[in-house]
Amino acid sequence: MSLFGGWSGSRGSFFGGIHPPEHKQRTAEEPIEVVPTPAEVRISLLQHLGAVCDPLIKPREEVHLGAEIGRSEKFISAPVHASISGTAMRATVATLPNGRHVPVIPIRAYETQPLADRALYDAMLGGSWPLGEAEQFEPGEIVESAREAGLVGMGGAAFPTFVKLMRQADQPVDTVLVNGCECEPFLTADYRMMVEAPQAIVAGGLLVRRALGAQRVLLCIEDNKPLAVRALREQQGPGIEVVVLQTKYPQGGERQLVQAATGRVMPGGGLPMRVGVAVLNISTVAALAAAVYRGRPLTHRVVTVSGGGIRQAKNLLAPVGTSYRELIRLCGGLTPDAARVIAGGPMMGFSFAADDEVADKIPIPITKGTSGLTVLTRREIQQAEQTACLRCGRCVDVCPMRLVPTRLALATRANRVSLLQRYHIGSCVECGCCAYACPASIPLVQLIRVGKIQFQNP
Amino acid sequence: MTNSRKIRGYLQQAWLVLLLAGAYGGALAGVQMTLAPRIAENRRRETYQTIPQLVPGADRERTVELWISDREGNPARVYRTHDAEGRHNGWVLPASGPGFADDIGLLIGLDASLKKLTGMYVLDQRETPGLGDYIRDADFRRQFQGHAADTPIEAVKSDPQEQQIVVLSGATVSSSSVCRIINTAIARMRGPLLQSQAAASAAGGDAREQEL
Amino acid sequence: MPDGPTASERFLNGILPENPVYRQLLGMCPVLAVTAAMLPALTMAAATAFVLISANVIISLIRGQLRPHLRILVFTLTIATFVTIADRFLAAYLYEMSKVLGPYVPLIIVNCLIISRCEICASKQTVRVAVADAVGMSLGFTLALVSIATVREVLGSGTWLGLRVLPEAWPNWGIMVLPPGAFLVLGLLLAGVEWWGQWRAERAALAVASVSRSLQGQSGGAAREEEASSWKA
Amino acid sequence: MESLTLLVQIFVSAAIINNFVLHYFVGICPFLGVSRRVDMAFGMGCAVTFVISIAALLSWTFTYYLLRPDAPLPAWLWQRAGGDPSVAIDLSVLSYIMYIFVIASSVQFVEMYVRKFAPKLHKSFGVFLPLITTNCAILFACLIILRNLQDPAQLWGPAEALTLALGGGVGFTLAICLMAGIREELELCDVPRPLRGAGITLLVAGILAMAVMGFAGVDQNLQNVIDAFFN
Amino acid sequence: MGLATGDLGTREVASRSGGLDATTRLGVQIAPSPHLSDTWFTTQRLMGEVLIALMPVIVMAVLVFRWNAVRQISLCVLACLAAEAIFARFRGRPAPLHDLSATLTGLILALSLPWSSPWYVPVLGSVVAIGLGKAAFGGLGCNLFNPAMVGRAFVMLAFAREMGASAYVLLDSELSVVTRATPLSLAKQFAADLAAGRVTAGEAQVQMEMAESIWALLIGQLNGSLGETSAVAILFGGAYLLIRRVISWEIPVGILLVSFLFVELGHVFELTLLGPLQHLITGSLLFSAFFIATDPVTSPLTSKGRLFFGMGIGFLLVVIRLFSSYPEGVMFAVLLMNATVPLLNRWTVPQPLGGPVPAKAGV
Repeated sequence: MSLFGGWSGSRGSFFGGIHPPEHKQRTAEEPIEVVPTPAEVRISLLQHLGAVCDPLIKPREEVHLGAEIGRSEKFISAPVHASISGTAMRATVATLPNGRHVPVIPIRAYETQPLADRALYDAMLGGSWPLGEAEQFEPGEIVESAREAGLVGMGGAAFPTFVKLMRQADQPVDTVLVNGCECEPFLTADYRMMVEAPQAIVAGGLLVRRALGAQRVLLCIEDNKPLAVRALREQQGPGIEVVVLQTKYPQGGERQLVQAATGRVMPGGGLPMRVGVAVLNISTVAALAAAVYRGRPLTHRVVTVSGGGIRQAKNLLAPVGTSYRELIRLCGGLTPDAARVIAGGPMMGFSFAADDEVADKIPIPITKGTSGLTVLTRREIQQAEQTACLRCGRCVDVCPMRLVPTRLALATRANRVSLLQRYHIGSCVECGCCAYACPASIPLVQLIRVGKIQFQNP
Repeated sequence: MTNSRKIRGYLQQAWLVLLLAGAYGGALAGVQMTLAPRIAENRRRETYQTIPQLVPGADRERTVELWISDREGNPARVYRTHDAEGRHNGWVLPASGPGFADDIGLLIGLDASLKKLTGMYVLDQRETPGLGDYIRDADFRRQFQGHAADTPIEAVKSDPQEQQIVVLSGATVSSSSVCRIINTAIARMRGPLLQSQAAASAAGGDAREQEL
Repeated sequence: MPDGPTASERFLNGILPENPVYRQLLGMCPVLAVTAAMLPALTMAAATAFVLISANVIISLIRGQLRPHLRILVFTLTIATFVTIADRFLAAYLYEMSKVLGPYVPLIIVNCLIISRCEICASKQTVRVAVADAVGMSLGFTLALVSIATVREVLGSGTWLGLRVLPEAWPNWGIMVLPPGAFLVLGLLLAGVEWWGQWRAERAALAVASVSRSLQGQSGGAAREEEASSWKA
Repeated sequence: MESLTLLVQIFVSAAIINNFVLHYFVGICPFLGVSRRVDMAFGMGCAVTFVISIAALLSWTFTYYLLRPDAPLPAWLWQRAGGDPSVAIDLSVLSYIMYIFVIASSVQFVEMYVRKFAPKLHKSFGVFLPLITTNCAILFACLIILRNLQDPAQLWGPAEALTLALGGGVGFTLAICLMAGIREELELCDVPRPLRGAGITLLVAGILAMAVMGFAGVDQNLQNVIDAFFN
Repeated sequence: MGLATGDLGTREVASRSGGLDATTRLGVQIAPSPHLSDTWFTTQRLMGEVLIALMPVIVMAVLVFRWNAVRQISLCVLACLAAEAIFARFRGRPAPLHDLSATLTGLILALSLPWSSPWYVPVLGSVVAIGLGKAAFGGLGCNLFNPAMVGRAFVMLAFAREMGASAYVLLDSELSVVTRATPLSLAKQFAADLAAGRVTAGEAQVQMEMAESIWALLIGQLNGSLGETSAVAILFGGAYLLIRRVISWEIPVGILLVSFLFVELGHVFELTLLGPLQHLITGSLLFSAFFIATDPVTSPLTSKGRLFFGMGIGFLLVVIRLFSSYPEGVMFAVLLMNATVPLLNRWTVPQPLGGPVPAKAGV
């Protein structure tokens, strides 16, 4: 925490940012545990940004692990696959933690599953991965595999991966960034992946490089994860190298990562492609390797269940569609002082009602983009009393997008749309740094979200 | 033809304005005629009232207003004072200049030979109430009496020497402004006044008669 | 025209309900500049009243002959003439006071109060109404000047109209006779008048509201509950 | 040199210490009315500075040659017409009427000129021009010039008149722009209801007036220093 | 890091209509992200840290001015707290006394007063500071002008005699420190002597140095407002604030740098007898640089803006010290620059990373 921290924008770091307590030690040493097949999974037909899939199966139809159960003809979409073997039920609607109502297909599990426990782990992540064979594939093949496997960004955004892998003649990509920063407190899912399956990640990275025709792959890791750095360094080869970045939230943010790792600055509102960069999460990259080399669609993912409100924090390899309730149950349930259940990390995740009454009626399923489940205790979410804005400028100092959050919040309160424009509301990524740092405990992110709505519908 | 119609059109439109302008002009002329002497008298009285204070022994009624060109050739008003017997005994110079808040207007009394300051009076001021406006006080004004008129006067905080006065506490600017105005005014008028005196005495006649 | 306010209404309006300073924010310049003490304030009020009444009378007399595009010209000419008369008069008979008031007497010419009364009232009404209006407005203006001057003189010098009202030990607040004091006092008095108006309006509204609230109380609660439940989904 | 330092003094005094708005209270109406947006305030300030300069030069000309007690033109005409040369002609009673017409016509003239030759400029501050006629700052500048021309002892030249006007205009612009910024800020604040609008504006003006009082004496000391430097 | 903003929208409207912290069911709360906050650093803590940093200054004030300092400080703090409570009552709100801001205002006001001012000066100053400086704008966070400086300027202009240079000096006092004029008044006087040609530059310089050695200025055995006697005490407090990151470095650096440069310039042209270093450690320059100008509420938001703000104060301060009739100009400079803060904020809106989002791209 240097005195001049606010000014730093050098390589390896970015402007602004905060240093929340990491809380990762609780699960960092917990090996990935395979979830026993749940009795029922509810697979959302919308796991990604883009169009909703149409169901491909009828109620009562029998499906097997990896069978395609939904797809869409729209371009920006990704098919969904059955994550367990069982009987499909009638589609219903579930509300995801982000508030979206989506159609889900419940699948009742068979007694016996083709893959479980260690076998499942080995099939998904274990074993050895071919590191030198990426060049054998045509770029188009890789893209097609990614599309068929239903790959989406697993860092949270859930953007269909194959779109990122397609070469654009006018915007060639020379650098692939594999994002292993995992800057959210508590979460260690990506960390465990890096420690346990570095080969899969490197193999996947090389596939991305092949698909995009890029020169190099940079595996970006924060300097608080030395084990992961070592594991990946052992696998690094020509065209693929590990880059160690400063530990700072939101190092894993796309714009911040691009700036920190390559020194390039993405233009406002533009994609990384504009500066010749592609950014993929390490889990996504590993899933790509599984799709290409082992023909496995994306059906399982690693989820960290942590926080002071969980009895036994764990890293779990869970089928997509497992309910959060199930995950909580597997981790020994909630402690009595659990106060907030959050899908994702505490900085950007969505809190939702996970108490027994609601969860029993409508179990909320995890999706491909769910990286963790954080349960915070009353003490952890404790906030100072909200006071008036002191204009101390801390939010300005920490904003990684160089905005003036307090202005945006005040303008929102006063409903002044012209000010929202002047202070560039459109650039806010809602990373939460400002609200974290605010000594007056003003819900800045919240107000800015409201401001965005005011701005769009003045 | 068209011209005359145009003129008639204008007249139709503007007769009221012209009429009013005429009426108002007349009214103002009347006001000016009636009140101008009175206003001039007010101004004169304001100055003349203080003359006995400024030049000891001066007779208010025998004071003469003169216009003399200053050092740079601009006309300036001065008062030549006489005692009860009609002997020339001093000069009064009106002067003004910037003070703390606004212009300060002063009257400066000098002896007949222009060697000594005999008094100072504040005509106009808008200095800080309770602070700078104490320049009007007799105590402050008395300090100026008796200083030589050929060297500048300055304001000091304490221990006044020759040609020095003590500033009002807390109102340095007002006090030094007064000094500055006095110095400037004397510097501007001393030469011309001495010249006119010399001319008058050379002519041997009564200066008063000449100037009138 | 007969529908407009009557002469007596206009007279009363000017004093408080449409007070030129507190309600219409007109003629602020002299209100701030000459209110360091009561005497100049009263003199200024009298001068303004003289100009306002005279101008209103003249404009009202010639209102039938006014051409729209020459209207403002006539107003300005009239006002400037009367201001000149007032200015000379003060210089002749109240010389000391005219020196204190300085440029603020001629500035009456551009006092928006006068031209707005000529425009709004005098150019459309009979002489009687115009005079009543002008007198009312003048009284309102005087009231404003006097109120501010009272505060400033009492706090700033411990006197009122030159008479000592506070004990000799009173430390004079010099700032009150300085420009900042003028702004602060007018600002606070303005807020006071505003607060009084709001308080009265609220009290009037309260009587109406208490009836309707007793009727609507229940349904309002139900609506809130409904709203809350709709978000639960 | 002396005249130049006098100009410096006049300018600094009019722009800051004896600021037209914050010290002499002239131009309060636009100060309260137009100071809601910074860009509008700046436009108004520019328009006032422009008009005040023109009006000052014009009224100086009229006053010097026509209206002051010893003005040359009326005396010359009077004598040409065969009047008694010992009778002093004093037209100063007409000064106020003259000024108000000078101001009104210079506003008209400026508006016509700007509309014709600088339409872009007209777009940005043309709307303020008609409002300026009743801005007392301009008449006030004319009156100050009159005061300094009535006393033959310190006759102002056109340069002094123009400097006063520019200083006054700059000071007005400064005050109104600061106030506009503050008022924009206050819209985001929870100002007590009775104070909203004119009340808080006046209080802020009071604080600003306190702040500029701290500069009292700067104009003269600056003048002294420059004088001393050149001597 | 991606966001489904459209979805957030409906939820946020929902939670907004039900208050910002939405629903609580069976002990599990739903609230918008982020779910963590820096609980160490709060408004109260911010003010508390400044209070801690003020301790050395207060101790020095009490050591030098004895019970005079105790009297001024307690009067100001009590009056500020009372005023805060009363004005909060006017608006029917609970008095926010525990946020310590009123206490801080009272302390800073007290430390900027001369030791001799009669009781009504601190009391009226406090009431004006809280009433006009803070409550009129809508309370803490809305005050555009530094409340303590508003109060100080008000009493300065209201009671010119009780606050002027003569208020600092009492020749036959038991406190030896108050028998001499304040360093800045002395400097003005010597400068006048020099300008009048009564002394040569060298003599004046010697006189000045005799009167106030740099050592005395640093340690603080000399006359002045309560809080400005010891430069070392202020530097300690300032360093504490900087290290704890309570204040940003831009404002003190801006003030000190610019005033140093301009005083040096003035010194070269013999406008002032004190050298730049002496100017920095006399009067309330240091105190304002660390404690007054850095008030977060009344200084700009962005770091560029803060730098300009500091530089502006430094410049105006030197102008007032060298040219105006006041020996010290901190409060006027601070108030004037406070007025420019909205404009500075407007002009220093930073460009977002990578430039603003083009209008077509949407939010």
